[in-house]
Amino acid sequence: MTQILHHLRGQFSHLIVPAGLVAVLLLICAFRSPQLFSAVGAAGAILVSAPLILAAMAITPIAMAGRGGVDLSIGPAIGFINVTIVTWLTSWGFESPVAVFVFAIVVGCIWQILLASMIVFVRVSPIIVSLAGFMILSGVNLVILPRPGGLAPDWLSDWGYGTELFSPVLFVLIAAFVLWFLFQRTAMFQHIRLMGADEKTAYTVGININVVRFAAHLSAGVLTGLAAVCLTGLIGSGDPSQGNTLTLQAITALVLGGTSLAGGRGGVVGSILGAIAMYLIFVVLSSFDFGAISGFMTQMSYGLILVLSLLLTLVATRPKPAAV
Amino acid sequence: MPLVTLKNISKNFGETHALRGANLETRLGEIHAIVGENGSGKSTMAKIISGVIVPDAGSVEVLGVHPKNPNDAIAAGVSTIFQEIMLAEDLTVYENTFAGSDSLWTKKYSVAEKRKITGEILGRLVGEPVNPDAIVRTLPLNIKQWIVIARAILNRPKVLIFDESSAALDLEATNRLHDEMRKLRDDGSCVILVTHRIAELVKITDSATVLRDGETVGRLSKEEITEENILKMMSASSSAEASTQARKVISTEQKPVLFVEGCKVTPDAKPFDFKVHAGEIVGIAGLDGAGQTEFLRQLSCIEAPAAGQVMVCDSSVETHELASLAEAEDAGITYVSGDRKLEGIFPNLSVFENFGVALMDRLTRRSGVIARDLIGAKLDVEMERLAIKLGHKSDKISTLSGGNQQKVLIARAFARSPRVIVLNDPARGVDVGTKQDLYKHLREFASNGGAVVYLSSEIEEFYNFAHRADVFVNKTIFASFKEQDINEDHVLSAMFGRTGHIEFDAQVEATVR
Amino acid sequence: EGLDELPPELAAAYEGVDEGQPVGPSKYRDWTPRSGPPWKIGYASSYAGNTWRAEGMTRLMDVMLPQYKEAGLVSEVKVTQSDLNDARQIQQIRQLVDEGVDAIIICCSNPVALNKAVKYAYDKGVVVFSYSGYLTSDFALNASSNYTDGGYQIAKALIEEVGGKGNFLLVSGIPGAASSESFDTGARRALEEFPDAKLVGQVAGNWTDQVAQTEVQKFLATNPAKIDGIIAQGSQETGILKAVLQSGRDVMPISLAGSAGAACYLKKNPGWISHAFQIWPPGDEMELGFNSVIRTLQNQGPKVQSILRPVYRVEAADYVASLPEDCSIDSTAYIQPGIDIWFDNERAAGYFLRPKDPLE
Amino acid sequence: MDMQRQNPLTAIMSSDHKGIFLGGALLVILFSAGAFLVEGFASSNNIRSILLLAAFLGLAALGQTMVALVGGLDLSIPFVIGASNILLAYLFGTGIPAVFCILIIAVMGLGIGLLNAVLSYRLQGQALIVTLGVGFAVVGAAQIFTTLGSQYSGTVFSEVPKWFATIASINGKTLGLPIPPVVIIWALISGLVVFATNRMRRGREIYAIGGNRTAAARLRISEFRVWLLTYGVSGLMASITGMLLLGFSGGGFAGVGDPYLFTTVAAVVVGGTSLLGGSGGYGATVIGVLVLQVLTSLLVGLGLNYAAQQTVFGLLILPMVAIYARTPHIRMQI
Ligand SMILES: Nc1ncnc2c1ncn2[C@@H]1O[C@H](COP(=O)(O)OP(=O)(O)OP(=O)(O)O)[C@@H](O)[C@H]1O
Ligand SMILES: Nc1ncnc2c1ncn2[C@@H]1O[C@H](COP(=O)(O)OP(=O)(O)OP(=O)(O)O)[C@@H](O)[C@H]1O
Ligand SMILES: [Mg+2]
Ligand SMILES: [Mg+2]
Repeated sequence: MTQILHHLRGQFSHLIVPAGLVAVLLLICAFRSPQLFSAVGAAGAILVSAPLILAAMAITPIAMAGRGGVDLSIGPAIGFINVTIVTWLTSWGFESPVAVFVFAIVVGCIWQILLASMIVFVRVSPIIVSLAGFMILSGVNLVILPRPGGLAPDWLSDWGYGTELFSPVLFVLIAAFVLWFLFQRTAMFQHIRLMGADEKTAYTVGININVVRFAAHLSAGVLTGLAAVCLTGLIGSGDPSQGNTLTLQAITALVLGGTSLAGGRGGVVGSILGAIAMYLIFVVLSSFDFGAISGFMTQMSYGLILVLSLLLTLVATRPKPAAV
Repeated sequence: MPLVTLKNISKNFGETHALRGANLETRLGEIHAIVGENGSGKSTMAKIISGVIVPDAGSVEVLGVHPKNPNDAIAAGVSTIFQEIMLAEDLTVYENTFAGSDSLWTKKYSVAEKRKITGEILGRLVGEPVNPDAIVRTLPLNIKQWIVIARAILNRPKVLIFDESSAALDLEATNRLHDEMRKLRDDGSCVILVTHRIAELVKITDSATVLRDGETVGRLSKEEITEENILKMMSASSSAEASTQARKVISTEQKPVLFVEGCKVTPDAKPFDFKVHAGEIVGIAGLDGAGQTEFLRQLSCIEAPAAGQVMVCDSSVETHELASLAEAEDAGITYVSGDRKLEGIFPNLSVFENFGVALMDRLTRRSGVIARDLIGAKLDVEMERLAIKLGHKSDKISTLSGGNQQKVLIARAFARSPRVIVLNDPARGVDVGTKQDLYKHLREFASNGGAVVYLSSEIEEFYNFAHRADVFVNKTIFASFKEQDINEDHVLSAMFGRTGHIEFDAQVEATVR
Repeated sequence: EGLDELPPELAAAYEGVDEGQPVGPSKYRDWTPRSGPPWKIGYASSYAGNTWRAEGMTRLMDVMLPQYKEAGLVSEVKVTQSDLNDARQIQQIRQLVDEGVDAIIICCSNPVALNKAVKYAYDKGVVVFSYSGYLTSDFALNASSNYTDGGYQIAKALIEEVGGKGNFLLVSGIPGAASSESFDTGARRALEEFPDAKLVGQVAGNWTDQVAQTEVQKFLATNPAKIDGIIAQGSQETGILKAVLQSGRDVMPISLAGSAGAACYLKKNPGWISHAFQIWPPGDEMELGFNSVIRTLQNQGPKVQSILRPVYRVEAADYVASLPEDCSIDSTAYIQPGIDIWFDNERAAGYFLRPKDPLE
Repeated sequence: MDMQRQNPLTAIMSSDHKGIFLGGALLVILFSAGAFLVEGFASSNNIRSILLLAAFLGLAALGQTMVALVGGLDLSIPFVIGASNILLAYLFGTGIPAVFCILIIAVMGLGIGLLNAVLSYRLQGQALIVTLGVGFAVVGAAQIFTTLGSQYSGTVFSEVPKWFATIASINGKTLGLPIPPVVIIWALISGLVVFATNRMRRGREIYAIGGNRTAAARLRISEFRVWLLTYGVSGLMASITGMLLLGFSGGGFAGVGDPYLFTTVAAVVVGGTSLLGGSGGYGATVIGVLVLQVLTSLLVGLGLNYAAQQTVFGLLILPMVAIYARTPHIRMQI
């Protein structure tokens, strides 16, 4: 029994800080911003935080797959799907939900396949591939849609109203969680973990690591597509640069969620908690009125909270074992 | 019908010819050894059989297939334990044991099964229970080695390759490993063994292939496998002049250079004293986990002992405490790690840099500029002395064979001109010729007034070499033998905590009488 | 309804308005807030960090707020800032609504992304007013100059100033922000009218002198061709001027629209350019927006979705008159026409169905 | 086992320095293409402006290179640049002698770097986000500081001393030569840094830590000290860049650093320094900086806008890195 407890603690110790952070922030919200706990408030929260939650989920399997893989291109990739939905897809006359979802997911997957191919076949390190991807797509997005505009299909932009708790956004999120949960139970998921923890071991025990890396990227691609649909629903239009800001936010959520960019620790639950924590940080900060210095105050407090939570992670997770 | 046939294999790494027209043939139900000097191509050959490396020329047939990647080989029934221990350190023991046992999408075993089987098999191999949920990073090297072995034998392979798998194991564990090998052989598998432990070879192999500079120089049958034969074939020049060089007699009247009194390796261990004199070579032995590794680290001030203080005596009068690694280094105590990959080499740097980095603190001009010429000169000397084989000094150290990397590390330690050199199993993975070079070198060092503390997992290493051997049992020095008493019987029974038939006075006077 | 009800001289200001800007009848023609006065007002700003926004903030916090508090109309103004992040601005708007503000002022954002948040506010009885840049939502109100016309007039006057031909550089604001895009649309329209006027480049100055300076410097350094004039959105002409001075080129005409630094150069070099424009004096624009919000809350009934004020052109001598002799090119102040010219009660009355002075 | 004498070309291609050679070759090609395609490209004015902008990027990327050598990334660089920029402008306005103002900001930059070091030393693997958090906090605090009690909001104007502006302005002259002093300063610093990292003890320690921290610890190389050194240099160089940018533009603006977030990383990567630590160096980054800057100038000259430039940068990184910094095949790593 104690062994199982110990095992559980080992498995979930990285979640202590993000879960604690979310709990503390919720508590502050209960005083500062109680509307959050109404159905409408919650609906708004889900609506606004969904793109970030999904983006943070999307980069998790890639981070897990090792080689220091941080997908810097996630933001522009979401932006790319967003601008192409409102420009290309609508101009082709495809506006049905099926078309939009299929398009978003397929484009997300194609992009991730491109990244994975560069990593696997050209053997450029993942962070560099994704940096290049970040630059390429942020340029391409501006070429496709030089300024914010365009209109999302009506059914999609209606999501942005967000007063119903059981909204399509919630269902997309639930679908993503369920998909992830199922994926986590496959052998493939174990292979991704193994490859991320030690690629040489995975290779020598006969796992086809190339296929595994593609699988990690494909799962990221699906989530990228879902994130893009939710972002499009939120802003009801296309915006070539909104996606870009998601990159750093998603990585921050990932790290706040206890995933180490150095590999070996973390998971998608942490990323989700991290994303929720980031949303709540902004809710709490917006509940104060800092007047003329409001933006700067937010920026500074946000930075301080980031550093503090990371320091807490250090305290909460076991100290690193002495090197042999 | 041969199981593994390698014909005329050549493999180049850049300008290095690792194998040139090498051959190998093994059959069912035999234990076959591949022997050769460091860098002679043994591991390369093992990797070719396991599909990791595809040769540039020649034909490979393993169990009827031509493996192009590990998967081909594994599917055909090959399991390999590589020289480097392949483990995902951040995952659990059972995940590592069952790594690769599931197919790409579907699972073959449930987690419960995996944990249960892991517990059973490791319990049997290690000889004590191992928690299947432990994170591998927290385990000692020998357990890690066993996990890899467990993984390899899990699926009852037809061809099983051990590339220096006993190097991290102690004597008793090696015997258990040999039992496993024999069992596999008797079940009709073929075991291919790469080892530098000649005794091991003589004891359990049925046939052997000898490599020299990437070429097969011969195949020996069971009767032909003798130390003499193997050594003769391995190197062109016979370097195996068993050295019976006279050693200096150590005067114990003198103050020891390095000593600890009332040392406790762990808080609940029995305290003991330890000293080493100038000119003395002290061997350290013990079974895995008996505390000798920790002791070595404490002696060289990498960690502090649980009790007791490491003392150094400079210029034979003043003694003072050593409190940190820096102080130990300043006092001339140098540690050579047994884990080359983790705490030895800088894989991204050249051989020159790997060597020079240890000398930067003394061979740096007042301006802060490193004296590369002086370092280069030192390296030349050490390369000559230890017969380090390499292309250019500017080549990355990671392109050297394991044994040669080890030699660079030892050279690095000597170059610091220490007073005491503490070595943690330095000959692990080093070929016989080089071992002799190393002993010679250490003996010279000792006769010039240096002191040597030498941990080894092979008792044979101490014969004709150490002035004294201290045997650890249960985190304390259980027995201490002076040089004429060092032999397999004594040391081995002491390692198991038996006093045997020799009289000795445990811990009363733990130095040479 | 709507535009037709405006007095003709006000309706004229809608000439050439940005296609995206809604000018239909407003949804607030007969609308009362959920409570008050005093009202609580939210200010959801998208960006801070340039002198223009700072100047607007100063007018709001130091001049208007005390006035309106005194009059018992406003209890507090709460400011949030989203750093050009739409999702965050949406969250802040919704949060302000949930916290019970009666009206929300928005500045210079993406014209489409906030629409559903605006609808959310409207349904909860909160009016959303965008100043200096419009929102496309039917439930939002907008108050500013006609920036497309501003861009058109400013560009046209500059091209004419250099003889109707030559190479021109366009310095935009923040790409994607409504007012910036409106201006550029107008400026391009003017350029099309002069076949010999060539647009050789466009850079984004983010309405921030330092950004504009860096961008223009980079442009001038890598474009050896002669530049005959720089068409610039306001609040950055000082930076542009400095870039030109640094480049060592002769100073070509640069459109002036309110920055005191560049105006000072004009004062010291009379004849450099013959006129200037006012399209977005920061304090006055803020006051225009705030004043309109209060009127709407007072059930004065705005006639049209967008309250558009005509562009204001000043002759050089008048423009620099208020500057002291020892003015500095480094000044960050603004020359503003003042609310009496910009949006006095008389002018305001034309846009509302039941006008009265809000402070009375 | 046989080692033949290598011919010079293969020696270069197999050495650690091949990135520098290839980058240098690319630089020559790009420059020739520019001179051929864009009128006035090879003019002294254009070269001067390329060098000037390269100097800013180069100075900012110095710290990024050092940090990358130990396997980290310093995301606080753009924020420290911005904070130093507005704070220096603010200090100039207070009447404190200019030299002191500069010293104060330099010390502040160094301090932030050291803080980054202390925090990320314990939080390795999270260094990316630690530095981002520190960056946000610093720039937020700096803006609050300059905003409170003044009309400024993220921007500060004040009289920049003439001599200071000359250092970083395009018309600046060095000893009568028509080269902005900051370019010369950058060249000197580059030479010094390249020498120090290759030939001096503290420099080699960075590589040792980047290669194998445990092994380095056994050789008494203090990882913490190396961390302090690299992040400290990074903070200091970022603040110096921020101050020079004030000289360049004449007005303080917290956002001046923003373009340096990904471009410093891009310069490091294009140069050929691995982001995983242990290999590469500042010499490579200098080449990377020049390549990026010459390319920008070429693209601007060809009439490409910012968006297209970004795309071309991205497209350039991949083949560059693919040529000289490919990860060895997994087979070769076993
Ligand atoms: N990946 C590689 N890249 C470059 N050279 C290599 C590589 N692997 C092996 N070599 C070289 O090939 C030769 C044979 O190496 P191999 O590892 O097979 O030797 P070995 O017989 O196993 O030696 P040891 O007893 O030291 O383990 C050596 O000279 C080594 O330096
Ligand atoms: N990296 C590590 N992290 C945590 N614990 C460790 C580590 N290395 C060793 N230990 C612990 O220290 C103890 C001794 O380990 P080790 O096997 O090195 O002992 P030893 O007496 O030196 O054995 P050997 O005969 O192999 O040299 C073990 O119980 C192990 O749990
Ligand atoms: Mg080997
Ligand atoms: Mg051991």
